[in-house]
Amino acid sequence: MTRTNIALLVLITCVAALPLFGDAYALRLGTMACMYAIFALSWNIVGGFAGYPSFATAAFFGLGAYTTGILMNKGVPLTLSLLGSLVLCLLLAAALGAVLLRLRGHYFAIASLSLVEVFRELVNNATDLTGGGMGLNIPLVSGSSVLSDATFFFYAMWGLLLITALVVIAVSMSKLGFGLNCIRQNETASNMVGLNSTLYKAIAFGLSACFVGAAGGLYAAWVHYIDPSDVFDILYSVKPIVMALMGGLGSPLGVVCGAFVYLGLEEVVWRNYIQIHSGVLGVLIILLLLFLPHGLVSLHAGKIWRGLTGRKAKHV
Amino acid sequence: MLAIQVLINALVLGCLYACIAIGFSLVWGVLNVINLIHGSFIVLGAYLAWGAYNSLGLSPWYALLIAAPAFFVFGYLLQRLLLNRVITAPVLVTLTLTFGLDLILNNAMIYYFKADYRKLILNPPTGSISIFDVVVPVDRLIATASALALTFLLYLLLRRSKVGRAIVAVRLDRDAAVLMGVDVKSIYAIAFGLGAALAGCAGVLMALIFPISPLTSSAYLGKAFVVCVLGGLGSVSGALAGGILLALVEGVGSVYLGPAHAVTLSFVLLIIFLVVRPQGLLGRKGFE
Amino acid sequence: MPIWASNMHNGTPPVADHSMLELNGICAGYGEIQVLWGIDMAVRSGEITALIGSNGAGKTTLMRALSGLIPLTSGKYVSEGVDLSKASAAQMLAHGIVHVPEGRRLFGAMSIEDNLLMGAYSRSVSRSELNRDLDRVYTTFPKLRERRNQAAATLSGGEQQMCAIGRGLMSAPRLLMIDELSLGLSPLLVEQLVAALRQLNSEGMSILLVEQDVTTALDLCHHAYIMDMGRIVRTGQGAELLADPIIRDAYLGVLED
Amino acid sequence: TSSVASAQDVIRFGAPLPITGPLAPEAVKQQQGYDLWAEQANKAGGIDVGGKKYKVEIVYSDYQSNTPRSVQTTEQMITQDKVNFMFGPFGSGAAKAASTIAEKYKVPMLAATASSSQVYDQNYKYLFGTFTPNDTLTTPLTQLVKAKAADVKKIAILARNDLFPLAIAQEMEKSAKANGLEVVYFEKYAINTLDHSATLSQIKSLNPQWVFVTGYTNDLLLIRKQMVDQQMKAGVVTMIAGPAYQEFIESAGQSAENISSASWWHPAEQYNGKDIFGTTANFVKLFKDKYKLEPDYAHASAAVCGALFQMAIEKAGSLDRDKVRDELAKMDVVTFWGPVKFGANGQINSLEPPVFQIQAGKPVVLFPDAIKQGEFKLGVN
Amino acid sequence: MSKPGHEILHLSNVSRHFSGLKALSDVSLSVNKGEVVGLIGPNGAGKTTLVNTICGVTPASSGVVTFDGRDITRIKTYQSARLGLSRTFQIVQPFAEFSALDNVAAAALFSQPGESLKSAREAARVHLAFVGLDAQANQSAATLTLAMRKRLELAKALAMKPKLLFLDEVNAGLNSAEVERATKLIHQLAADGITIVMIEHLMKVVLNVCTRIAVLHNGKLIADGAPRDIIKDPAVVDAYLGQQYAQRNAARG
Ligand SMILES: Nc1ncnc2c1ncn2[C@@H]1O[C@H](COP(=O)(O)OP(=O)(O)OP(=O)(O)O)[C@@H](O)[C@H]1O
Ligand SMILES: Nc1ncnc2c1ncn2[C@@H]1O[C@H](COP(=O)(O)OP(=O)(O)OP(=O)(O)O)[C@@H](O)[C@H]1O
Ligand SMILES: [Mg+2]
Ligand SMILES: [Mg+2]
Repeated sequence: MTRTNIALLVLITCVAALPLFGDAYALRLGTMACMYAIFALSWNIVGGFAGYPSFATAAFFGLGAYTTGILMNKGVPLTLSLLGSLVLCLLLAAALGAVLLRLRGHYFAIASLSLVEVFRELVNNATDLTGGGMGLNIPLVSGSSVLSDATFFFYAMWGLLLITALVVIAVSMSKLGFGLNCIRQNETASNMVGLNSTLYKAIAFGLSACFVGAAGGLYAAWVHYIDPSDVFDILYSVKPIVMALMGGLGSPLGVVCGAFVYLGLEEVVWRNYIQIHSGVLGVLIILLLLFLPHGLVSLHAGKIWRGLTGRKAKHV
Repeated sequence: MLAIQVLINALVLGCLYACIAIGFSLVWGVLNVINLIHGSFIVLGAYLAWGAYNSLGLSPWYALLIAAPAFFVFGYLLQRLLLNRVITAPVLVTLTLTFGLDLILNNAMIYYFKADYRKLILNPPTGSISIFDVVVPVDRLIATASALALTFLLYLLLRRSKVGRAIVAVRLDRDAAVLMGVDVKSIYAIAFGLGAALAGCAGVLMALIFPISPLTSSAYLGKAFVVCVLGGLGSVSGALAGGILLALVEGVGSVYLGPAHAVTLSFVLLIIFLVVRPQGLLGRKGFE
Repeated sequence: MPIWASNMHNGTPPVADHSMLELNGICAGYGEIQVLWGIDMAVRSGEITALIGSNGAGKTTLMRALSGLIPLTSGKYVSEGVDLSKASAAQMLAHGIVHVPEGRRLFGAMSIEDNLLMGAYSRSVSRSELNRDLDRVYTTFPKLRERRNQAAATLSGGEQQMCAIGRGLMSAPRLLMIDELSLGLSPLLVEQLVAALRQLNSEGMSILLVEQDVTTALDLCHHAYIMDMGRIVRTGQGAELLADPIIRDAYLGVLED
Repeated sequence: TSSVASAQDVIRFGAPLPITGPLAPEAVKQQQGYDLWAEQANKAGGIDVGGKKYKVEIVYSDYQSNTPRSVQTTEQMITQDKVNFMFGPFGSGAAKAASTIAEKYKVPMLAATASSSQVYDQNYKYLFGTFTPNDTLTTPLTQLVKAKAADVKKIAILARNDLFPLAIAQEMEKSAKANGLEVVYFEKYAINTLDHSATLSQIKSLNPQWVFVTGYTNDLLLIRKQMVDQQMKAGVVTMIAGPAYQEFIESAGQSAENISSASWWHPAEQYNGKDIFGTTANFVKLFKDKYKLEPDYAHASAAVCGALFQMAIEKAGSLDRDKVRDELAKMDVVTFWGPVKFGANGQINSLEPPVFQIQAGKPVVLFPDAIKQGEFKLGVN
Repeated sequence: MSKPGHEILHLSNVSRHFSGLKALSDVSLSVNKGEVVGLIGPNGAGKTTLVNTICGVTPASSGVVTFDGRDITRIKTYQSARLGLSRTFQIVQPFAEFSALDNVAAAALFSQPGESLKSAREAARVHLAFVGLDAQANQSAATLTLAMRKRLELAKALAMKPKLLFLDEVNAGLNSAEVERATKLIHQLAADGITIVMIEHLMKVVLNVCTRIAVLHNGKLIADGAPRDIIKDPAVVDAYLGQQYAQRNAARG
């Protein structure tokens, strides 16, 4: 295992200590942070390793949320419902991936983005099952205190993050990870050396969707009420990408750091600049892109200087 | 009768969609940048028309003459000073950059104009023409005509002019274009400026028809996406074809399936198009 | 009337010993990697000059430096009395120095004709003059006329090479630099190209070419430079080098055709 | 978020608002209502709690029109900003989601803009709302139309696919059917719809005498304009909530004429309240002085929420959340908003919402008879 | 060397169009095990397209391709690679960010089922050494010169343990001495029993290594036979070699 992967696991382990220090609100933030870290890590499988800029995170997040929500309303216990979300997203994404991942670059980005729209409208119009625009209530797991409830969901999300991280690390060291890397660099050549790129991409897309789906399910159980425009919010797709860029594309440690740093920034800005917080966030994103183009992971190396001066080997 | 009415509606609306999409398509096709700020540019253009009409009494036709150069300069500078720094970076970087820019511009508009809706009401109103039972609003007709004119101008520029060819060349192979003596940075800036100018003009025209608010920017952006893919990236005539196709699908879909499904339908169509014919209706094969 | 003379000196052939290029101690490279270590070289007006050397010697790098694609780290680069050491690609082009790069670098989605027109991008000439020049390229490479509206990316390797050279010619160069002239071309086409270059040269155009087929190169050129490890190791007249046993050993091999 | 005065003599209220995002216009209205109340309360020295005066301080935050954020910010206000009481976020969806947090922490929450019964059917103890159920708007409307326009037989209903607009459209469908009208068209439109021309052409071809549309102000403005463009005429055109808002009337101009609507409150009402604002007329005057515009029901509901909290706290004589909650549950009082009494589920059940119509550019109340200002006019061109 | 009846590749009436353009028309060709077939023809004749069609990159519009007795007309690219068909690209296609070593390792890894990354890298070293790139093993492919990338292509193709190897202009851009070295490599491969189809414009190489030559022109097969006969074939001279070449050749005897 590489040093950065070990660092990633250490980082995640440290996060587990949060309930020792924080109140319920801190736990809520922690839960959100874990959730976004799951998104960013998942996105990294298809966006970072395979180089396909996916905007489908929100689609599978929403799908997972609704699957769990509906199952729980039918009396299925939480864990089973989550498993249901996970498996459904895995299979559906793999199937869709086999078709959509024939597209490259921007075209794929748009197709994955439209998935969000299509899923949202489908859920919106399947009123009998999902409540449509009226939203869906998820039964309260009653009887627990505020803090124990918060702690439960925090650890549940954290656990999911840990599993995601382990899977991502395993992928990065495996033949699958190597293959995805090949696909990113040159797909024609990948096929030519005997790599079944359709299969690999489908697996990658499935993997990148299943944990997001499970996180969606957990989220639904946590907030008790979901509606289509909330869980199929395109920002769930955009933010993981910003996080991954901030942290450093392709590096699991980087994207998790990116997620934490981004959420921290967002929280601080949101609290302090009520009227102009999104503008301030925009400024921060731009500054980061301009001055840290290779993400936070580049900080440790001497690359910062290059990043600042923009001096790069020019290859024609 | 209903069928004819829906058809006419779709034709007119399709031209408006094309107008919304064309600058976006240009920037995407040429700079390879998905310009998320496009929707906000359109809204800004609409505010410009609204302001010019309400405070200066300037009719939207004159506002077009102001919007085009003003937005061109704005876009030009934005590209020169900011986007050019990351233009060679991967797709996602430029996308995120425009995302950040959009956050800023949209927030600024909300802050300055507030989020409530405004409406540009021409006095006297232009009304509608009706032939037999088919009705066409005059303002839409005018906007359509202007949209067609703008589209045609852009087409000429790209196809016939040297700058147009340079724009395409830069998009295809930056370094080779340098070898041809093209000043890449300024071509980028010109293309982005053109995109912005088209967005601004589209905004002026939209102000005649749709309520104005910073919040509509995402709806415009969504349409631009779909039209652009349906029609073919960077293709001017494609944008027109894509716009009309989208409007037709939406119109027919909303009559037969209900308006809520019209949107779903358009996105399903989009995905199908992407998978079977990524180059779009009129896009040329071999692109990307 | 010279064919490619749109901006040549009133049709009178330039004085033969006048230097088109004069390089003095040129160094260049990519980032931290230095590739060229002090190149001294002269390309005389109206001559064909060949640059040969083994793979990785730095020929392509030198051409890139000469056309302004990569900056010089040191050295002096003068062309006809004008110092171009710091000039940009556009300035080089304005000076009449045109580079047909290795790997063709065509505009893939553009038609052949648009590619050719791009070659004339930095010239300010009338449309009719452009058409005349286009016609000449098409006469030199009839295949291109046949396919004028086909996207360049879908051309075969050889067709792309023709298009690239055609594009270079459209810039009305005074010095045409061609990297890997015969790469991937059929023998017949190489023959035709060589003839075309001779013709161009006889009309006064200076040519600097990189060519792996040493026999063809030395046969064609007036003057040749041999590069190794980023340095010029030998220079002389083509025929003279062809007879040099050391050269024969290193570059010609024993395969006979 | 806010300047912290000495913590002793301040009561802090949390108000999550959708300051950015699609609901932003609503945030402005709510904030204006809350601010007006806070200003009045503080001008009078503050809220009297067992003889001691407490200043009112409202902590605002932006939940970006995003329901999860509204939940997050509610929790943040309760645990971090230590607010004493909560106002609900805008609309039914967010109020419903955020109320679970208030319930968990046992903080009384007054929702100013949540009408759908689904919000209250969770039987939470700490949630109260000042909007009556949706059918209290549609029933009087239908009856009025039945009474005044006997030839209205066919109705077309077009609703935004969103919690509140959809719920109210469904109520309309029910009450239309109950009153013997034929519903010839009932469809939802997607949230970001940019153009309605095909839908309207279809409705036109069905020749309904009553067109009933729900949506946000921008939707309604757009639909109204396209109706005019399509030269669509109908005996009755009802839009909810558009005509209740001044900005709709202004932007729609001539085309707003004769459009009918119903809402929970109207400035023409004439209540004589026990709350800090007293009469409805006084509230309208104070509001106009401060903001130079005519208040609508959204402004008023926000203000009355503050006034209700004030009354409950003063009556409880304590800041204890449970005591204040009990006072709210027991409340039975007249305010400038109307008589206030909450049902067992927390939703108000004492209001009789007015029906009104735009006539000569002004909203004119048609029902209830007590405050009636004019007669129902037929024909919308 | 060729054993009749031991046919490894067979094309019957293969055609391929690109929207109107007929890049290949009715090409029938067979290759026997152990042969080194030269495929020549003017630029744009359809040579690369032929290889692409056989490997499944641009499947045939009509016609049948069989490999080792198996119909592979509609095969996916990656499947053909696993069957033992490998090729080099005329326009080189490296994994630009990978080191030369990983480039070759990828080929070894994915073409053989059950290969591990570690053993693939070991195998890659051998192949890199074979093409003389061992010194550049850890250099990223983007920084290699064109000639090196060509050799890298060859190493990748070899790492796939091919039965049938297509070489698309591997010698282009090499100088004579290097061509000579490459020729030796090809001889060695042929000696190892790999069947080779090479596309080449350097006639001296073609004549030196090929046991048979097939000539394409405008998508049609215009000649197929022994090298000696082919270079005298007037149709080939006209379309491809040129009169000058023919004269020189004749002069040499
Ligand atoms: N973009 C680059 N970044 C770093 N090093 C490079 C780059 N391009 C080339 N090099 C190195 O520079 C040296 C010279 O390369 P160059 O391409 O100039 O050689 P060449 O003489 O043209 O060879 P060939 O005959 O193969 O074309 C080589 O060692 C090569 O590895
Ligand atoms: N994807 C494509 N779309 C359209 N035309 C194509 C495509 N690929 C190849 N062609 C055309 O098919 C013909 C054959 O091309 P091919 O690349 O096979 O030639 P080739 O024989 O390999 O030539 P060269 O020796 O120059 O490499 C050419 O005219 C080329 O323009
Ligand atoms: Mg070279
Ligand atoms: Mg070829």
